[in-house]
Amino acid sequence: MLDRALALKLLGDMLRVRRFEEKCAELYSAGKIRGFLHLYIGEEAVAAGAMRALEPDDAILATYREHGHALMRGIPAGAVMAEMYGKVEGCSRGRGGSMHIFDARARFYGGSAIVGGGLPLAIGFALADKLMGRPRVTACFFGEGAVAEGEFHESLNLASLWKVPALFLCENNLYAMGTALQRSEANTDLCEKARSYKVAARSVDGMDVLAALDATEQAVAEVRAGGGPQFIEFRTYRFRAHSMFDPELYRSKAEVEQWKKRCPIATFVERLQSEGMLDDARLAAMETEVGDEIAAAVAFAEAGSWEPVEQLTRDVYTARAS
Amino acid sequence: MLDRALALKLLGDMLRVRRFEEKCAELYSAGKIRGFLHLYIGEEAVAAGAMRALEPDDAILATYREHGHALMRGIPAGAVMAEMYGKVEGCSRGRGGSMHIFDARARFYGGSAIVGGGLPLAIGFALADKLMGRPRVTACFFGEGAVAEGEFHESLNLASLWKVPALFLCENNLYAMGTALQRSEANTDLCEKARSYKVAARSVDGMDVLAALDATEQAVAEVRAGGGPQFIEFRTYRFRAHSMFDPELYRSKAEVEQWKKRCPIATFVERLQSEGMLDDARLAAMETEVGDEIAAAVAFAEAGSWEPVEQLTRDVYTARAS
Amino acid sequence: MNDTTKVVRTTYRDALREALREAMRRDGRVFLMGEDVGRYGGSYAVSKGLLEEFGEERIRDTPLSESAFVGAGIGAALNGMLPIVEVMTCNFSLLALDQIVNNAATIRHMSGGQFSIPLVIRMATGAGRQLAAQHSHSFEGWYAHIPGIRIVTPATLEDARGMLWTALMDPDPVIMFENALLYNLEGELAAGAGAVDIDRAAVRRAGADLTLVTYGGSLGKTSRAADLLAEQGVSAEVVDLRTLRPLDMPTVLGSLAKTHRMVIVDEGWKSGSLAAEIMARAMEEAFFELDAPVARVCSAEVPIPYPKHLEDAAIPQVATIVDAALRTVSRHV
Amino acid sequence: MNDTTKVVRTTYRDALREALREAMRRDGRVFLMGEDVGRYGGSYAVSKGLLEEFGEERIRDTPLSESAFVGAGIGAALNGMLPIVEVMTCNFSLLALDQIVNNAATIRHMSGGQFSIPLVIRMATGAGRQLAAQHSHSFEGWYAHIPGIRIVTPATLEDARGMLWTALMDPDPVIMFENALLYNLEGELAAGAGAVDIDRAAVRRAGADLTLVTYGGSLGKTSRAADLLAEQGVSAEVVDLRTLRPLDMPTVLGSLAKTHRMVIVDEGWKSGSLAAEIMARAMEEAFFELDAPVARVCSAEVPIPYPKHLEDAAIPQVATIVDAALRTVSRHV
Ligand SMILES: Cc1ncc(C[n+]2csc(CCOP(=O)(O)OP(=O)(O)O)c2C)c(N)n1
Ligand SMILES: Cc1ncc(C[n+]2csc(CCOP(=O)(O)OP(=O)(O)O)c2C)c(N)n1
Ligand SMILES: [Mg+2]
Ligand SMILES: [Mg+2]
Repeated sequence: MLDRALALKLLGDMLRVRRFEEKCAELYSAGKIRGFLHLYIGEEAVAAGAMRALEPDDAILATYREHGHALMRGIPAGAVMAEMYGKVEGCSRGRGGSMHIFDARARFYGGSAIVGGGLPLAIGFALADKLMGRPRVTACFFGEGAVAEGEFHESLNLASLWKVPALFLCENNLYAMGTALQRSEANTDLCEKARSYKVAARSVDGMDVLAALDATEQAVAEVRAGGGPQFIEFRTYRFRAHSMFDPELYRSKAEVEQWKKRCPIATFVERLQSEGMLDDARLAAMETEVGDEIAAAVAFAEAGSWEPVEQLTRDVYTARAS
Repeated sequence: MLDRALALKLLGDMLRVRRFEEKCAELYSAGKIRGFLHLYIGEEAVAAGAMRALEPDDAILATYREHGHALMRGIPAGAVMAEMYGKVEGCSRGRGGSMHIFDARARFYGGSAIVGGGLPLAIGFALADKLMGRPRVTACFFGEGAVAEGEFHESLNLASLWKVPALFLCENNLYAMGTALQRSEANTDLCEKARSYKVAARSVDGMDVLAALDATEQAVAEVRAGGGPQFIEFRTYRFRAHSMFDPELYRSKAEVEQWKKRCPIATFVERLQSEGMLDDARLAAMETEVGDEIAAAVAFAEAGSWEPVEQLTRDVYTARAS
Repeated sequence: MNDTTKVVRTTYRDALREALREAMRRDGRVFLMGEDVGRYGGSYAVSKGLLEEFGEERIRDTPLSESAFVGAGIGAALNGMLPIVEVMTCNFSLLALDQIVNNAATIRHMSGGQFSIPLVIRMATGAGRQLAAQHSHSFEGWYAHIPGIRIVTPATLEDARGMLWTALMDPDPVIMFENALLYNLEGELAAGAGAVDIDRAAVRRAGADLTLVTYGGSLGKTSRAADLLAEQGVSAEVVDLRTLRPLDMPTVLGSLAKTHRMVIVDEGWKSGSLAAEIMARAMEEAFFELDAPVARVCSAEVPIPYPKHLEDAAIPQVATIVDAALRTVSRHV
Repeated sequence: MNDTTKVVRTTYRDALREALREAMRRDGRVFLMGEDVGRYGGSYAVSKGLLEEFGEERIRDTPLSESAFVGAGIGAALNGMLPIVEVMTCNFSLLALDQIVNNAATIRHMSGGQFSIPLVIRMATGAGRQLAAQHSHSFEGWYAHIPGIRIVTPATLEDARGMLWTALMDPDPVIMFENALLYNLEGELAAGAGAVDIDRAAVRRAGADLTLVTYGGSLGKTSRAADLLAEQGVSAEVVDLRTLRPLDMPTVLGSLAKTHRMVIVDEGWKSGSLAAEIMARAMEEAFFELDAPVARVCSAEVPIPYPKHLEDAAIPQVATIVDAALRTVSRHV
């Protein structure tokens, strides 16, 4: 039986991310956010489900498409938005921008813009916990495009060989920029690939937040029980362009429309409504709450300050005591 | 039915390599050969079998443990020995030494001392042939240690995705320096790993030259027929240390002795003798012939010349016409 | 017959595309491979339309496997092709550096001169678009440390149009760094523009009081600085290195022999920059020509930050070039 | 209490091992990982015996996966450990360069100073053992281009013994380059030798006529050159940089202010060498102190060849250092 409180939380998570990112797109057009901006719209169920299965002590590593993960991990929307603006009040002091969200308190370790570059780090995180006997999990998100990189191979092998508590969360949205999975992988069965390293693997519908949650909970339990690394493939889709510069020549409008019918938010709303867990008033209230939070985040970012130019070279190295 | 002429050829190949390398070890102690020297002793059946299945037009890429491959590919022993000495008459002009045997005529493209570094090249070689419609095969030798490198992963995927005529020849001698396979691979079934890229794979006894030949012939036939890449695991063993500096702390003498009983040369000699294909006189004649060849090679190398120091920077770039 | 009088308006991006198209048409051994060069049209739209014209065998999308596809380019070049490999940006090229240094740059010498590697690797470089620390490197000067490869840095439409073919005809590997801010550069180009030499630096503007040496994305800023300096009565000669390895020192030193003062503008991080190398060469080869110490304007020693004002502060700007030039002309031995 | 009077005979290799052992004993967060550090005993036998003492969790053999295990070191450091990662030789470190540049060197700044990466990466470097083009690189100067990492190059027994702990206590990533020819270096070391600073260069020999600046594997050759120069009446001061990034320029310039002449000895390839950077700094910061152009003795611009005579010709030698020094003292402004 679906727990109503949990369901509404998951819906709320997804809504926050969706509206936050829609606002980001708007702010990008307005020139407030610059650089590359990669939206997660369409994929919200993955992080919403996965993140709920993790504990505050666990470590998270993500990619450049990580605003949603950051929000759902509990980094305040204002700090994330200020980061997008490049303000000092941003969670990375404004230095990182959209692609480099970091937050020590949330144990959110980026925000990595080198495809596959977070995977080796994840092995080290998990190894440290194992060596120290800490019952933590390291969760590493990455796209299916990263599977072709040597880092994927080396990292999965190491994780398995050393049985470290790492959770590999592969967001398979079928495209790496304009390259479809079948053009990047000779074997498109990603779970089979993971299993070739003797890493337990499961594939799940990434458009279904409950499925995502359930799969992650199971995998986390295995990892925490000391069973070594686990791999989950989330089958999902991004509704928007890869970044703000992408003319989307590589896929058809019809394909996108087809997937949009499976919008993780709309379908979940429908389901909750049909199960009588959600009415229009409640949904409207949620939207209002989210809208308020985002408005406050934007106001926070707008009111933020620019790092003085004199501080440019601060934190390249740790300041010496002497 | 075993063809006697072929069998004697294969035996001769193995003998040449064995005696050549024994001589190298001696010359190393005498200070004539310097740098790193990696002997192939114990593994001769692999290259002897594999090389016979390839045509002159095919391309070969090998590792730093490649003297045997070079000899069996038809590079004159004198040119290989002179290379070990560092003389201009060496097949790489003396510039490469033991780890970097190259020979354009033999289509022998190294001699690569970065583990896994030859694999990406092999994809390009094979792709070129495919694009040009040339019915050639590119054969790439590497050790089981290379399987852990990202280059293995990226290359096998590319080869399979693009169906290029590449032949992956994995010499599994159970150790990468002092690291046993089970300490480097979570999954020690290398064929299963290859198959995870949808590359057809077979495993064969690398101490049996006929098995090595047979497996390679089958694989080459598949590749040449346009079936895309093939992978062969040769289960073999090196009788000597990794290089001349290795105290061999990582394996027991008993294990080495056990494997030596399966010496590819001794067992093949026995078989040929028991099948009446080889008598002591013939074997002695072969040894004499090989001994003469090696003596001539050493004499050739000894008589060779040192490249003038003035030519040090020659061939860093192609000389400009003007 | 090239008509050298008619000119067309074009962009750096289009000039690069024209060069690619010409190379593909001219020689069946040429092919282009890299991430998203085909269906996506190239991450900077340089190869847009080429897939339709040449097909997917020759405009070859690759998986995210920088080491393997760069290595494959080397192998294909060794096996008779003229490959053009696009690494999306130089930031990602570190993943392929082993192949570049240990194979591409090395095989010719190490094999005693038996093999040529007529490979061209193209990559975008440079900061200025608020892409932050992992997407803003300027590695061209760093790559120039490696013997065995040539480094070219087209800064003009002519060079965007002309360097590729020359580089492809070169028997050795050439890496072409395209500053991403230049792709939209617009201007006029001779209708018949074609291959250009890649051996010589170019004096882009003559001057008498000091020499400004630069290349690639900094040429525009340096030229604007020269304009401002002219307004202040300082006549700056602008040298565009064009090729960072091997360096055309005769041209640089020729200019220095005239002006006796020099400032180098280089978007690389200061320590260990290409600018340092040119200063070292000036020290070695023209010390007694110098009327003032050679100065440099480089990037701050910091991973490039995201916010515009910090990014601007991190990399060379017209104002900092002018400052350095004025300080240099005001010093005396 | 350290007994600083008693001395023991030891080698560079043993001093490194002692430093590893001390670090492992001192702090449970320390562990060593790399290819063949355990069962094989380390490819240069540096870690021999440590597996037996500390077990395989803390003396951790890795597969051939440079990118992953270096990245794992970064991750472990971010997660509270003090990892020591051994990359067998710097030649193979190119495979891990993305992790080093884009993660280790960058995360602190890019995250606004939230995270420290107290990681030490050790690697062997240098030519001289006839290992040819793919095993003879000297990349330490090249690495020194990267902001965010520290580069140390122990050249003495004291530094082999003492730099590791200081580096581990440093909150930022430190790469330690061990010239492979030094492992067998024998000499006396204070019995109680321990941690040493890694911020300052050291004047290894005082002199008046010129400054010889060097580091790592070239210190011995440079010192021998100074001996020969002394026989010829030239008094050379020898500065051992010790740390290549950040450079301790005050020490270098202090020596230069005394001698007014300088030669830099650096096994890196000449173009874009660390030596170039020091020449640039001299140009910028001490131009008017110079009585002669600063000179450098670097490696020839060539993949290092196998034969001894060619290898010798490719890298700095005592005779070439003496030559450069004599030329430098004979020049006048
Ligand atoms: C090593 C590397 N190569 C190329 C890029 C450029 N790039 C950025 S995102 C991307 C696609 C990645 O696809 P995927 O891993 O599936 O993640 P998605 O964007 O679909 O979430 C590419 C090619 C990069 N950032 N890093
Ligand atoms: C990238 C890289 N890392 C490390 C080394 C050092 N090294 C040389 S050979 C070797 C072992 C390779 O083992 P394997 O691939 O099984 O080949 P084998 O020596 O057994 O023939 C190692 C670690 C290297 N040459 N290249
Ligand atoms: Mg994707
Ligand atoms: Mg092996």
